[in-house]
Amino acid sequence: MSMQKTGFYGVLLAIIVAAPFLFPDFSTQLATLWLFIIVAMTWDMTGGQMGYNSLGNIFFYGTGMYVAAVIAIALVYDVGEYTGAAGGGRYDFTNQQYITGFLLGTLGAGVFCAVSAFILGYVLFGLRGPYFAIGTLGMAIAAGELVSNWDWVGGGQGITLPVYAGDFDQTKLFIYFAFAIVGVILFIFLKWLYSTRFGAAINAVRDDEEKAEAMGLQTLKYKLVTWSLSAFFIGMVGGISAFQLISFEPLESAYQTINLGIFMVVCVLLGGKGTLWGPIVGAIMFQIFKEVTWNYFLGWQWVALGALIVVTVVYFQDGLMGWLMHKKPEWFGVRVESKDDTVAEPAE
Amino acid sequence: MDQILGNIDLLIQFPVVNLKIIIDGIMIGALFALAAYGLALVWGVMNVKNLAQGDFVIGGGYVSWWLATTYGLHPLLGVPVAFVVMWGIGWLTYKLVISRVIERDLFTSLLATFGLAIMYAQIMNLLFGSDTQSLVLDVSALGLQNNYYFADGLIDLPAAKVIGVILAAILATGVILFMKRSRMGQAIRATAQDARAARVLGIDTEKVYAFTFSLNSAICGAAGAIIVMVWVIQPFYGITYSVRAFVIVTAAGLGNLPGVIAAGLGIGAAEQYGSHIFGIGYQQAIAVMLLLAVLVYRLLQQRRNRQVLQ
Amino acid sequence: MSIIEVSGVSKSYGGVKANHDISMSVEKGGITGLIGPNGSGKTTLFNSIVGYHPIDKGSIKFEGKEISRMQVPQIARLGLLRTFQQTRIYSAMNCVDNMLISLPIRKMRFMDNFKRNTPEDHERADRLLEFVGLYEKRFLRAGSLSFGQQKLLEFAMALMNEPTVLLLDEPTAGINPTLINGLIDRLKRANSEFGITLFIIEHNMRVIMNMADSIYCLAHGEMLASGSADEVQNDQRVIDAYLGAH
Amino acid sequence: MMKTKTVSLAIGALLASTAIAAAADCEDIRIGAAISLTGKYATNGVHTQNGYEFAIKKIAENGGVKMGDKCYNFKVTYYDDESKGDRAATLAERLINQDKVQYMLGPYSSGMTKAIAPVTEKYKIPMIEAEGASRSLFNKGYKYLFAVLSTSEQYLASAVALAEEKAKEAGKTAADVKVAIAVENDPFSLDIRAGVMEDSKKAGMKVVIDEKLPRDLSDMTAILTKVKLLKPDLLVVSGHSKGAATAVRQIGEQKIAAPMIAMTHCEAADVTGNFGASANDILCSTQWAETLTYEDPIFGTAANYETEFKAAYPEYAKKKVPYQTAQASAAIYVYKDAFERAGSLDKEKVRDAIAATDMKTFYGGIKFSDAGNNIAKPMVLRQIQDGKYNVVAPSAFASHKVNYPRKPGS
Repeated sequence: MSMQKTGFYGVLLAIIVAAPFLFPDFSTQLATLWLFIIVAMTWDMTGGQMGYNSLGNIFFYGTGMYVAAVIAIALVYDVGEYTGAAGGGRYDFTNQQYITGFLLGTLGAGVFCAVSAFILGYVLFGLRGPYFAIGTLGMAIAAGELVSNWDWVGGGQGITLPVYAGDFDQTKLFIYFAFAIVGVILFIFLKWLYSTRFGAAINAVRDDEEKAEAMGLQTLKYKLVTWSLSAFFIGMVGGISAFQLISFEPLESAYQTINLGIFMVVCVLLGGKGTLWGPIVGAIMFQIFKEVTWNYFLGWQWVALGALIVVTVVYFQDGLMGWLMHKKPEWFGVRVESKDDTVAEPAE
Repeated sequence: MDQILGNIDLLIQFPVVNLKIIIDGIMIGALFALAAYGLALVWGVMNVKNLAQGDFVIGGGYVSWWLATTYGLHPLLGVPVAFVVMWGIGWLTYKLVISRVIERDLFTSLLATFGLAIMYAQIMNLLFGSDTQSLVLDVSALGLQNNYYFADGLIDLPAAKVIGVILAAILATGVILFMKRSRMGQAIRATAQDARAARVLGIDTEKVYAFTFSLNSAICGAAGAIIVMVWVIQPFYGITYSVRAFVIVTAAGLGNLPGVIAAGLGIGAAEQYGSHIFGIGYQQAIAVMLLLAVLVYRLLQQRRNRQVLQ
Repeated sequence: MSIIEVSGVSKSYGGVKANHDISMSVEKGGITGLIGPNGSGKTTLFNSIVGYHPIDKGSIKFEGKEISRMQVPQIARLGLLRTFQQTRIYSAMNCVDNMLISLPIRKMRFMDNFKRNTPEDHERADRLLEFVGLYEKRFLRAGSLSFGQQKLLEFAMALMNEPTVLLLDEPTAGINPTLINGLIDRLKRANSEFGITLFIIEHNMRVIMNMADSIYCLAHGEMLASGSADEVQNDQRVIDAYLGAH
Repeated sequence: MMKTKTVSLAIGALLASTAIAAAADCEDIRIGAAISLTGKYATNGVHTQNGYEFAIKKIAENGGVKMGDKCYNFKVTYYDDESKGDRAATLAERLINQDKVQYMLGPYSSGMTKAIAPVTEKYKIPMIEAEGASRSLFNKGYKYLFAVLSTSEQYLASAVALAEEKAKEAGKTAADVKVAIAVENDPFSLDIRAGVMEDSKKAGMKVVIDEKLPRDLSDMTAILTKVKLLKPDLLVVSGHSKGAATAVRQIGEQKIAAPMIAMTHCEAADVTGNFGASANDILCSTQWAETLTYEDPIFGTAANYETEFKAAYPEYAKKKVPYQTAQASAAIYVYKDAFERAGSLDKEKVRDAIAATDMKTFYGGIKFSDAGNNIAKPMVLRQIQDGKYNVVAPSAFASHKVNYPRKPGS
C-alpha cells in the first residue's frame, strides 16, 4: 500500500472511531448509517457484482433479528414463555447474560442466515432476471407473513428484548461500534474478495452467465457462496438491530420489505452498482436525503422517496461512481483507446 | 393444528360451504384477473413489469369514491369514469416515466414502477386520508334486492358483487374484442410479437406503447371502481393487488388471455379455500406461497429442458 | 479413437425435425468438420452436444460417458468447450481479465478461487493473447474491440481453459476475409501444438477443406455424407445440397 | 377531503393565533411526539394529534400552565412514525438527542408505544401516553411511562360478563356460551384477544373461532361463514378502524345473526355514519363517552368537550368524537397538572409529580399505579341502538338496557 493510501485509510479509521464521541447526539443516526452502508454493500455483492438483483435480501435482516433475539432469550428463559407473557411476569437479564446473548445471538444470526441462503439459493438461483427479483421478494413477504402467525416467537406482537441495565451512553457506543466493526470487516473482506479469482468469476456471471457456464464455471456454486456470504453479514446486522431497537415486530420492523428492503437497492443505485465504494457513497447520500425529507417534508417524504427511486432508476442508473467511471475512466485504471485505433484490425 | 382439522371438518359437514367458497373465490378472482390481464398486456407488449399495478386499482377506486361522496355520482357510473380518469393518469405515467424504461434491462422497470407505487400510495393518502373507504351500491331502485340469500342464508349474493362480476366480464370481453378486431389492437399484438418488425411495417410503436399502458391503467381503474363497491379500499392496499397480478401472470404465462382469466379465478378460489382452512391471517402468505410454488414448478419444467427461467 | 460419439440423435422443434437420427464421431486429437447449408441442423446438433437443450432420442457420449442429460456447465467441466457463433466475451472487462477468468478452474480445488492469479497465470494469458495477435490490445475493454478481434479473444479464452475438445461454431463468420488464413493457421497450431481436438462447424467450404481430417455434411437435418475432405468435396449429393438442386 | 383538511388547518391556525394572543407572555414547554400520520395507523394517529392540539389550545386559552408567577404553553414537535416501530424508536431518540425535548407524548397504538418506551426509559424522559393499552407495556418495570387509559384486557371484559349473564337468564350455564374471536395480528388487538380468552376461560366458555385478521384486511367473509356455521353466542372483533369498518359492513351484508357482537373502534371508524343499520345493536367498548358525567374546570363536562372539539374540528361534525381524541387531550391535561404541582421544569420532579397524579377530568379519574397505568377509570361498553351510542355497561354508568339478542337493523 502506498503512503497516500495508508494515510487515507488511517484518517478514515480515525473518523470512524471518533465520530460517536464528536457527535454523541447523532450516534443513533450514525449507527443507522452503518446499517445502510452494510446492507448496501451486501446487496451489491449479488446485485452489483454478480448481476442477481434480489428484492428479498431483507429476509436475512428480519431472520437475523429473530434468530439473534431467540438465541439471546433461549440462553436464559423458555422462548415460548417469554414471548407469550403479554399480561404478566418479568424477565430480567443480568449484564453478563445480555452480553453473552448479544454476541452469540448476532453470530448465530449470521450463521443461520448464511445456511438458509445456501439452501434457498438452490431453488431461487434457477430463476433469472426479473423472476429472481420477484421470487426473492416473494420469499421475504412470505417469511414475514408466516413469522407474524408464529406464536412461539410472539406472532404479531413481536419480541421485546431486555434493556441493558448498564450505563446508557455505553450501550449507545456499544451498538455503534458493533455496527462499525462489522462494516469495517465487511469492507476489508470485500476489498480482498473482489481481488481474487472468485471476484472475477462472479463478475463473469454478471456479464454473461451463459458464457461463464460454457467456460465450465460452476455458476451455481459461486452464486450460492456469494449469497451466503452476503446473508451472513446481513444476518449479523439484523441481530445487532434487534438489540438496538429492543422491541420489534415482524411485518414493519423485521421483514420490512418496502422500507429497508428497497432502500438498500436504492443506496447501491445512487452510489453505483458493482463498485466497492459505490454502495458506501450511495448509503451516505441516501441517508442524508432521507433525513432531510423526513425532517422538512413531513407527510411528503414518501412521495419524495418514490420520486428519488424513479429518477435514480430512470435517469441515473449508473450512480455516482458509474458516472465518474464514465467521465474519468483513468481514475479507475480503465484504458480506452482513441477512436481511430479501434478500427484497425490486428496486424498479421 | 386442531383448528385446521376443524375447519376441514366444516367443509365436509356442510358441503354447501364449498359452493360458497367457490362463488366468493370467483368473484374475487374475476377482479384479480382484470388487474392481471392489464399486467400481462404491458409485460407482453412492452416488457414492463409494473409493480404499481395495484395502485392503479386503488386509484380507480378513489376516483369513483370521491365523485360519489362529493358529487353524488352513482357508483355504477363511477366505473366508466374511473376508466377514463385512470386512462389519463396511465398516459401521464407513461410519458413521464415508463417511456424511458422500455427496452432497458428488466430490473429497471421493476424498480422504477416500485418507486411509482410508493409515490402513488402516498399521494392518495395525502389526498383522501388513510381511512378505509367503500361505497354502498343501492339497487333497490331497479327493482332488485341488495342481497340474495340461498341455503338458509349460508350463501349470500350481494347484488353489488354480482354486478361487479358482470361488469368485469363485460370489460374483459370488450378488451378482447378490441384486441382482436380493431386496428389498434392488431398493432398492439404485432408490436408484442416483434417490435422491430412492427416498426418496419410502419406501426408507430411509441403510440402503441402509450396506448397499451394507458389501457392497462384504465382497466385497473375500472376494476378499482368495482372493488370499492364490493370490498373496501385504502391508500396502502395496492400491494395486495400487485402481488395477486404477478402470481396470476407468472402462473398463466404471457399472451395467454384465457390462461390469465382461468388462473385469476383459480387463485381467487385457492385463496378463499386457504383462508377458510388456515385462517384469513394467512391470506397474503397463501398468495405469495402460490407465487413461489408456480415459480418452482416452472423452474423444474425448464430444468427438464436444460433451460432456466428468465 | 473417437472422443465424441453421437448415435441416433433426433431433435425436433414443434413439428420441425431439426435433427433426425444423426450418428457421427469425433476422433481424438484430430480436426473434425461439420458442414451443411443454412438450416441443415448444424447448430442444433452442436447445441445438443454441449447441453443447451434436451434431445428427443439417441445418445451422446464424451470419452465414453453419456452426456445427453447433463447441464451445460457440467459438460463444459468435462473439458468439452464451445465458442459461440455470435461471439460471447465479457465486454465490460479488459482482455487480460477475460483471459484470467477463463482459467481452467475445473482443474483446481474450490478454495483456489480465493487466491489471486499467479504471475504464471498472467504470463500464460499474455502468451495466448500474443498467439492470437491481441497482445497490444490486452488492456482495452473487450467490448471496444472489433468483431473479428472479439472472435480471436474468444478463441484465446477457450485455449486458456485447456479444453480436451473445442467446438467452434463458424469461427470465420463475419471475419474480414484477409484474416481468415491467419485464423486457420492458428486453429491448426492449436490442434498440433496444444493437442486440442477441434470440432468445427463451418459454412465456408474452403476453410474447412483446408483443415479438417474428416468432415460430416448435414442437410435437412439428416446426415448426408461423411469422409475425408476430398471424399466429401467430390460427393455429388453434397454439391447438390449446397447448390440447392435436388 | 383535501378541502376539509385545509379548512381545518386554516381554522386551527386561526385558533392558534388567537390562543397566542391570549397567553402571549407565556414561554414554551416543548414536548416531543412521534405520531402515525401515514401507514396503517394513520386514521387514529390523526385523531390523536388532533386531541393533543385541541387540549394545548384550550389550556393556552385558560392562561396556560401556571408555575409561580410564570406561565407556559405547550408546544409539541411532531414526527411521522409511519406506523412503524423501528421508525418510532429512531424518532424518539432524535426528539430527545437532537431536538432536546425533556418530555414526551405517546404515539398511537400499543405497538408504537412498545417501541418508544424503552428509549424514553433509557433517557429517563417522562412519557404520558394515551393510546397504548397493551398490558405488556406495564410489566417491564418502566418508571417513566404513564398511561391515562385503561389497559386492553378491560376493553371487552364487560361484554364477556354480559354474555354470561344473558346465558344464565336463559337458564343456561356459561359453559354453553360459544365465543368467536377475530382480531388483528398486532399488539393491541392480540392483547384484547388475550383478555377475552382469559375471561371466557375463567367463566368456562368455549372459544369456537379464534382467527387473526391480516393487516391489509378487505374481506372477512371466511370468518363470517364460520360464524354462520358454528353459531357462536358472542362474536368479538378488534382490528382498529379498518377492522371495525370491514366487520360491520360484512355483518350487515351477510346477515350475521350472532346474538351478541362486540367490537372496538366503532366511533373511530364511524360505523353508524358509514353503514347505518348494519351497525345496529353492536356493542362497542370505549375508554370514554361524551354522555358520562365526568367534569373538570378546563374542558367542562364530557359533553362540553365533544361540542367544543367539533366546533374546532368541523370534519368531526357528523360523527362521534372518538375516545382516542379525548384521551389524547387528557394526557396533555395531566402534564399541565403535573407541571403546576411540580412547580419546576426539572424532569425528575415532573416525573414524581406525574406519578402522584390523582385528578378528575372530563375523561374520567386519573391515578397511576406503580406500573404506570391508570387505575381510576373504568372502561364502558356502549351499544349502538337506532344509530345512537348508549352506555349499557358497567351498571354504574348504564343509561340504557342492553338489547339482547341483537336485532340487525333494517
